[in-house]
Amino acid sequence: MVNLKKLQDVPKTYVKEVLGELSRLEKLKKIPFFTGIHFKDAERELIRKIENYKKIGKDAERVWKIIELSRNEKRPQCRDYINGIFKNFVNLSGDRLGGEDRSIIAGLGKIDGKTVAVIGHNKGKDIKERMEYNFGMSTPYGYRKSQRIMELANRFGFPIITFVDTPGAYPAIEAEDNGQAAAIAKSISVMLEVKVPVISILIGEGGSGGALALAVGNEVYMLENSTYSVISPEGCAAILWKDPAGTKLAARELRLTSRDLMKLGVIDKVIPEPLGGAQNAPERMVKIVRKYIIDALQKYEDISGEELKSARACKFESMGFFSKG
Amino acid sequence: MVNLKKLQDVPKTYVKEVLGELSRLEKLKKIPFFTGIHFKDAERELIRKIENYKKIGKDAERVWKIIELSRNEKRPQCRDYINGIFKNFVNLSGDRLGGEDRSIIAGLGKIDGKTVAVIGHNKGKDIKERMEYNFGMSTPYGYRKSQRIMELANRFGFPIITFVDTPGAYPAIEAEDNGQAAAIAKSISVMLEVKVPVISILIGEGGSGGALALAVGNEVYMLENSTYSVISPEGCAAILWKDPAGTKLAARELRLTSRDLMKLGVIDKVIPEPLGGAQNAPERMVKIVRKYIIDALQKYEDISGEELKSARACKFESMGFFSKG
Amino acid sequence: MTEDMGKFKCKSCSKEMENEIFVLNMWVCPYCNYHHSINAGDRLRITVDENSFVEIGKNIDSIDFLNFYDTRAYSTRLKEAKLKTGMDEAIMVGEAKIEGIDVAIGIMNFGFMGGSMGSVVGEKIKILSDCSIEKKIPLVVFCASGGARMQEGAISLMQMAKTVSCINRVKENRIPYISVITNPTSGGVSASFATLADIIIAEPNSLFCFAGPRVIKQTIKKNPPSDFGSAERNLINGQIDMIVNRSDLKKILTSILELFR
Amino acid sequence: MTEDMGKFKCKSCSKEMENEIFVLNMWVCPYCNYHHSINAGDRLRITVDENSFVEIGKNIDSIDFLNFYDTRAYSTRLKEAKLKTGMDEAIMVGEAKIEGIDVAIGIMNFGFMGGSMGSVVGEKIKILSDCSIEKKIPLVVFCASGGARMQEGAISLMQMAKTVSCINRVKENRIPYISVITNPTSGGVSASFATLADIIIAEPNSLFCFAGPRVIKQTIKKNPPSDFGSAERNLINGQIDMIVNRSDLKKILTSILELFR
Ligand SMILES: [Zn+2]
Ligand SMILES: [Zn+2]
Repeated sequence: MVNLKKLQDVPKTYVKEVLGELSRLEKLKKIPFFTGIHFKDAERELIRKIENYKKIGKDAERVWKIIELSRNEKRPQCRDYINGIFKNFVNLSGDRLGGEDRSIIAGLGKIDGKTVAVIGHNKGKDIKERMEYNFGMSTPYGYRKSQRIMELANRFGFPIITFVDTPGAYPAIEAEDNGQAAAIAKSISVMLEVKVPVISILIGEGGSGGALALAVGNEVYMLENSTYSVISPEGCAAILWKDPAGTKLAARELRLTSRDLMKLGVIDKVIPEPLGGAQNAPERMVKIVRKYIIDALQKYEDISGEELKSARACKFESMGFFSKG
Repeated sequence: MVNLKKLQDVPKTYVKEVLGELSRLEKLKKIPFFTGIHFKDAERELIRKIENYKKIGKDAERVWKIIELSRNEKRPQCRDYINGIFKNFVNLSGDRLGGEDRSIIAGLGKIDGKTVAVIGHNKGKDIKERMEYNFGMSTPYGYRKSQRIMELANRFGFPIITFVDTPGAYPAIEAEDNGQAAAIAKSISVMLEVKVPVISILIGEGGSGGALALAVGNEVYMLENSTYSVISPEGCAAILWKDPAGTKLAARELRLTSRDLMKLGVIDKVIPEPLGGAQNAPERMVKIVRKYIIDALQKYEDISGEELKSARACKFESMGFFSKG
Repeated sequence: MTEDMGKFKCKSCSKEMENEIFVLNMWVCPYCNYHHSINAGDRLRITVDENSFVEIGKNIDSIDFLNFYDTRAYSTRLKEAKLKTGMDEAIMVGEAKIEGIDVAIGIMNFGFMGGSMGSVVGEKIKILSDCSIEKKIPLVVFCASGGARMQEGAISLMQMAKTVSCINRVKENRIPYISVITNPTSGGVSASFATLADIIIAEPNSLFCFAGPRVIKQTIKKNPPSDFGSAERNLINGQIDMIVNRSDLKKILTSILELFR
Repeated sequence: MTEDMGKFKCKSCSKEMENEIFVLNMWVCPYCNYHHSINAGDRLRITVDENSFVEIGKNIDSIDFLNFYDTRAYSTRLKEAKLKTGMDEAIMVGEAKIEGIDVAIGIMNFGFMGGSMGSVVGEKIKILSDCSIEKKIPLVVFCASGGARMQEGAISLMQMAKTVSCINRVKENRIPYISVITNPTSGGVSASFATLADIIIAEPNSLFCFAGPRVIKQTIKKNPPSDFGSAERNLINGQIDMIVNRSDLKKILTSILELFR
């Protein structure tokens, strides 16, 4: 009843398990008077399992397509949104401590006649830029620049808009020696402390602490095909599956799509993308995002700094699922 | 009337000038009917000048003795004051950014049952320590550690005691690349901002911005034989005299002794030293300083944070001598 | 760590010793001073005054809200971790006294799913912070964690923001906060509440970093230096206030707490 | 800088050009873009709207309160500097408009005793800050200084604390503060008001450091790298926000001022 053809669409990492159970059943069948289980039921159960695995596999393929879209090099990047949305943008550099990290863009600009601070990850357009910007993976210099600009914005009452697009913080010895952990923690802390509206938009990859360091917003939006995850599917598969073959399954299990995260309450809105993904109509995408930002700013226009701050703290402090016995 | 013997005690750098005037006079004397000046008056004037130069020279020698005392390696250092004055001292390290600079000691301790933050330059006792601590010349790491501890003290309402003893900030490429100027400016800014009493004591050398970065106190005291100067006499001589021979004169001109600075209103008290200098009775010196700190803390005990801050700002903002036409 | 026949073999210097000696020495190798991992119960015993600990937030339990299944179900992993450690979660929080001084204390347990931070760790940090604020008593947290709990997806990432927010409130309320870094503390915990303390103490040879050596190795394609992320290196790099031997820890903690009284 | 026969020879690339060309190009070499020093009057002319500048604090004058005498008396040096530059001091402050936007503006003059900061520079920064706070207009300072004015002894050192205190108040009052670093800015000025600006702009090839190359050379016994302390190096090291050509400066300043309106 269960044959190998049926296993065609089962994700590789599950095939072993299924085959194991199958051979166990076959062995048991051969024991003349074995009645410990009802073979018909067992086989039905196994088939159900296989079907479920197939569904998971299919789901994983669907999620993987989103991951590929989120990493698509043609997707509009932070700079495209800045150019398309903010007038009179002035780029600001440096952490005033010891470095400038171009993997994060920060500056001031105008939207709808109002000055805002804009901060975002900068992945780079071609290989030269990508190398220069560490593929959007930031160092403490970048996070500390971001903190400086946020504190500047806070002092002058400028709302803060962030564009999140990073595989994660830059994993390098120098970055660690320079206090990567402290820099990220401080960034999160500053984002929670400021008394201005903070709007964060995940536009591509939202990788781990490096993403969160720019994503503690009053409003957190995700583009339809962006992702946001505690760890990359590759990293997760390496640790939990101990096998790169688990990558797509990990992607599915991590619930890193905009729809999943909307359901989980991690984000506040999903921003729809043009058909097939933002890369197909970058200018339209930018216009859509602009509208969302303007609406969000309007929403928070008349709210006091104290309220903005405590609403943000409340929102993040109430995240989590657990049972209370 | 003016002879070379008279020039014996005139500082070398002035001899040339005197000799010049002398030979000019001699030349003029030889012109048969020259009556442009009254030679008797001119000679008297020159003698007065020579006497004045001698006095300056003698004064410079006196000042130089103080400079030597201020640099004496046997003088009690920050660590001696900490050990002798503060109970339960806990040493704190690191700027939480990227470095730890042991040329500055920072920590918390108790005096008179009250917790205070203690921060001071650390010159080192032997050559090994001196090398390790850069002879008390600090890097941005040190100033930023100091800022962190001052902000900690501020949050918990702990008074801040600083011990100043440095030839100046560390002049090195790495320190400059790491923002030496910004670090010193920020230190001064933080010292002006805190809402706790700040007591600064110059215990040895008070060299330039590196000293000021720890010396913006509500009360600034100098040990009798300590110095406090905008530039080292050596540096000043090199720039203005363009001759190392000007060093002692520069020392005198800079008015860097405790007595001079008391007169100028730069400091608030001169702390007397044991006979011959602090190095002769270190323990007694420590006890004297302890008394001054306790008195200062008592003075500021009941003053509000806002008042402390604005008094400090007022004091430094009113420094300067100029004419207002 | 191998324990058999009453003997313990140090994984750092390979010397063998009586188990009793090892435990009496607070799970520190008496030959090379390597500070071995220690479970939360033992940590509590050597840190707080006898019988002074009152656990809070005991009724909070992890749930497998994503039905996360890798090679085993999250729910299964949770059950196993509980059995293995005898603990409910990767952190235990409560009130206690240290040399008579009241503190709000949290102790992480690396043995419980690698000390990973999920919703429960976040919530317990919140409960603990609230307790320290409400009772105006210092907050002390012993950290040990491999990072966020992947099995809770992005919700585990959000615990970083949640715990930072709690610590922000502790600081606003001028409550002293001391974190003690034990081996290893990395990932989401190091990039949130662990590093935001007023005073950071580390045990010798404790790893303290955001990206661990394995991740770094993948990036640079070679082994990072042997002291990478170590307490000793972190002291030089300005990330911690001091390194304290386990045997001195209670004394130093008391000194610090005295200063904030 | 040598000016004779109506010709100017660039000290950077050694090319010669008509003086008129050089001045029309805002004292920037059209061949190598080297930004040459420029006096306060010229700087004012190319920066603020015509006839918009109203000087304040004009009546403040330096005095030789220490009778400081090195190879010449401070009082003599002051007289000479006034004659040479036609200015009263190393800084000129006032109110002006930039593209119609009111600003409190200070312009330092390196030609006046090396742009050194003594009591008068400190007091003028105070008057200027107070003006910006009182009128709620942005503060813009063009920096150029070799450091503190030694001839005023420790009082010149105190001007660092004085000016920082003024800037602190500007910031508390949420007044935007932009500093423009011109060649050279070092010593006491760089370690006080120059670096505490919200936005720091530097002209190309401007030296911006605390300890200058000569001091560094004495310490390390060799020449520092040729880009030591340069604007370009400072940008990489995170010390400044941007490098702007003199010809674009007014435009960029206007952009920034617009953002803070
Ligand atoms: Zn051992
Ligand atoms: Zn040229």
